[in-house]
Amino acid sequence: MRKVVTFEELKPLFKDGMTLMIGGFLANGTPEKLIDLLIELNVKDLTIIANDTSFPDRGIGRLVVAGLVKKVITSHIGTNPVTGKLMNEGKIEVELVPQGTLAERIRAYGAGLGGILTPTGVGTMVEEGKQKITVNGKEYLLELPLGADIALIRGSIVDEFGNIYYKGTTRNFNPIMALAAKTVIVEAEKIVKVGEIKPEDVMTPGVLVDYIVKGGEGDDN
Amino acid sequence: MRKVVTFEELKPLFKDGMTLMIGGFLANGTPEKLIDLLIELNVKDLTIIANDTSFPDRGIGRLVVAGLVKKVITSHIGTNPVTGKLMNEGKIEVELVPQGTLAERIRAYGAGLGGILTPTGVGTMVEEGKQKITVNGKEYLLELPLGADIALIRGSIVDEFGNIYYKGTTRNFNPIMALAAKTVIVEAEKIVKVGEIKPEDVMTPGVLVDYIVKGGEGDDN
Amino acid sequence: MITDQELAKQIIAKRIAKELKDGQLVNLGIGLPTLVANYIPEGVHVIFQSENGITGMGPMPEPGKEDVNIINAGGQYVTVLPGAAFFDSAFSFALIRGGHVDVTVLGALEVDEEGNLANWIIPGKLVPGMGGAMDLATGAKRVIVAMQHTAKGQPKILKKCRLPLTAKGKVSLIVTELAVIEVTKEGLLLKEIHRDTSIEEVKSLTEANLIIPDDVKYMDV
Amino acid sequence: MITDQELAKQIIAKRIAKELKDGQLVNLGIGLPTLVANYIPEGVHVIFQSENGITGMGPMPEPGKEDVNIINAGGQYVTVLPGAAFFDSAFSFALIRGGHVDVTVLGALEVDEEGNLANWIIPGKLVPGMGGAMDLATGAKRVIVAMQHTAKGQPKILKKCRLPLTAKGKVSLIVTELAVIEVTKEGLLLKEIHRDTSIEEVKSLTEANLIIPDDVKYMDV
Repeated sequence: MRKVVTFEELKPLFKDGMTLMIGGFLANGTPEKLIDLLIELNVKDLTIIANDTSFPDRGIGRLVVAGLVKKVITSHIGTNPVTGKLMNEGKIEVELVPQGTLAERIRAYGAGLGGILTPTGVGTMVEEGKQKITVNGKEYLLELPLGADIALIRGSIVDEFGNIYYKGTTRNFNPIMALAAKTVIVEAEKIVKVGEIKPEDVMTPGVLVDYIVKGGEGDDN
Repeated sequence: MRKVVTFEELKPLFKDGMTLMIGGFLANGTPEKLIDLLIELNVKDLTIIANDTSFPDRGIGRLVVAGLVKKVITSHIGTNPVTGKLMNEGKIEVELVPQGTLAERIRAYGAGLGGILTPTGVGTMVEEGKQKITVNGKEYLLELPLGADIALIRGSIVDEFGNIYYKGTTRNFNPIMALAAKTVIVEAEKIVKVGEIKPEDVMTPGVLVDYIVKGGEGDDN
Repeated sequence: MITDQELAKQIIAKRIAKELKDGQLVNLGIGLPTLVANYIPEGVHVIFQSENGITGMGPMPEPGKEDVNIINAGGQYVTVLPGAAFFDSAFSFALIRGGHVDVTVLGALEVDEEGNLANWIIPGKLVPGMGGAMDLATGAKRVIVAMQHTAKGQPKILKKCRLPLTAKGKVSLIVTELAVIEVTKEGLLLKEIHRDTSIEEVKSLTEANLIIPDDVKYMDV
Repeated sequence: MITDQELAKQIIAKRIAKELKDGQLVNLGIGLPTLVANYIPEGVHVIFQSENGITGMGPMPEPGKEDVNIINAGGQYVTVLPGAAFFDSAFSFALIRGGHVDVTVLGALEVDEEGNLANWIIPGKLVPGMGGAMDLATGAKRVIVAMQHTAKGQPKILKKCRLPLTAKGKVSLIVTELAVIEVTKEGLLLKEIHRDTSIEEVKSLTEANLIIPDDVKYMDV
């Protein structure tokens, strides 16, 4: 039941070819030290599920630049020209998903749903290959759940049981990713004793968290 | 943009035959003074969407006893014998929905989804009349969104813009109902100035709230 | 035979408590299952969920120390332990349906050879509604049925459930005051019996076929 | 013709700002739409959403006063105003897809007579991804396109979009530096033109058919 571990202890968890969810929105709320770890481990052929591929020198962007990524499932790659370049060279596969659909697909997996019907993407390229279902005369796309082997998330304040509080906009995809992976690792800006976060203030219950590591603070998170 | 109003000012909103969502779980987190108002107004033929019909002398149970309810869409009526009695007499229609499905249907409406696929209810009476969809070899029921004319919810601390903080287990269905009705009225245990609730602590953003009334406190909420 | 009802319930609760493992998230149904909390072995720390929105539920408060904002799914005031979290109903059932609850203990009217469960309705007689039971039975990783072996002398473990189902093929283990029975692909496997009964008596009080291995043990209660 | 790019953008932003009404929840896309925030008329209080998880977004912070935990959807540090709320991505897009956002202002590569919008991809050239644009265009109550009338002299308001769509038939209003055009069932209705252009010039720079009523007004900017 000891959840607070060292980065060293996490190393055996990562294997080539894994599917990872990584929290953050343009690196805001992304666990940078866990990214460091992946780069150090040089795990390859990763499939990354994340809102975006960030910038070349920050967050998920660094994994792309390091050549560790085989595929990204994401809503946006525009801020990281390396992703676009590798895609054009056929070196990385990019599956673009509307941001709200990405969030719902991750949540659906975490919530045990078989899928959700969304109006987003109807009449666009996004509908290709997807089942269309009409409800009350309106067309929807059936979008399927999205899960991962490991979710790497970042919390601002994390207690030793894994209860998480996120500051500001660092919350973004982190809470839903904590629901949607077999193993959940949180990088904490600050680790506190159990009981220091009010039960009302817990944004991700510790029952979802497997491991806690101490990250950096602020902008270098 | 003035949202804090008197109960008197709310009166014109309610009409016979309306569909109301009412927050709370066995009356915990139910806006009792808004229930008083409905009873005073004697609005009839209401369709009520709520987790349960509470107890005869509390919360939604009082509406049932007062004979204002034509139909309930709910997960549980066992704690209120009056609901069962009226149902057996053909005086009230009861649509029973698994609790998790009820929550997802309300959320789906609020989130603009056309429906969700759930494994809950497959192979039971609940699947009657519903579309079954197979995803990756597993059967799911397509459950449809559930919305209302008015949502009556209860907040522990509410600022004058309508941002809501819920204490303890009073949160339950309140946040999702705030997403799923044309008009949202919150009964506040305590009303505070804008800015007094930290943005991180807001559990229902004020943009979803139309009216705020001052309720009672504690157990008499 | 064990005729003392209270003793029977105690045996069941005590035996089920031994199934729980350190760190598990556990949801106990209303009634008999709730008693399991009284018998958790020393050194085992499980986290109790209440589907109205708690992880980390504690025991009942001392009289006079109730917090009116905190109830359990049965409507009783409860406490929360350090490390607890509150959340809304949609999230609570995301935990349940999404397989994040390790064990749920549910009462039953009937169970059968295929692991089917009936516990929410006796048509024409008792229609309390399913509450969260269908989601719990469908979504929890392990479903343990806690019930007395017979009702008014009639078997409750049947070849095939006659009452409407709560969930199809989801029960893992049946614990009564007389026996511990595992649901396997081959059928119901008798694992243990109480010292005050015999295999023959258990068979005579069970409608379903029981697979009787050579090493049926005595229940350790 | 208005050849000064900066002036063009200013005109567009200024004119769109006049469309916003007190109390509305508004989401401004990245780039040109962001400028709208600078021209909100006095006495009008709108609430800005940022899809990475804010309602109540404020202006950019003064240099040195950045909070590293608060960014907007463009990745820039922003402030929040009193009454703001933070939330996760699933909730943010529940607001967007669920019709809780009153107005979204989006840039465009092309729009057409049916209110179709293309703004997320130029196949083979530019593949940034749709980010939140598809959900915003699909879910917001009112979609206003903010764009310069032409690109390198070529019309962007077409009979039919040639680029892959972002959303089908969702645009309500098109505002360029030359004209304000409403999307109606009958087609594109020219409502206003800038003083420095003429109806003839607008027609010549527009590929789509324009319905020209008798009372075309001058833009009030």
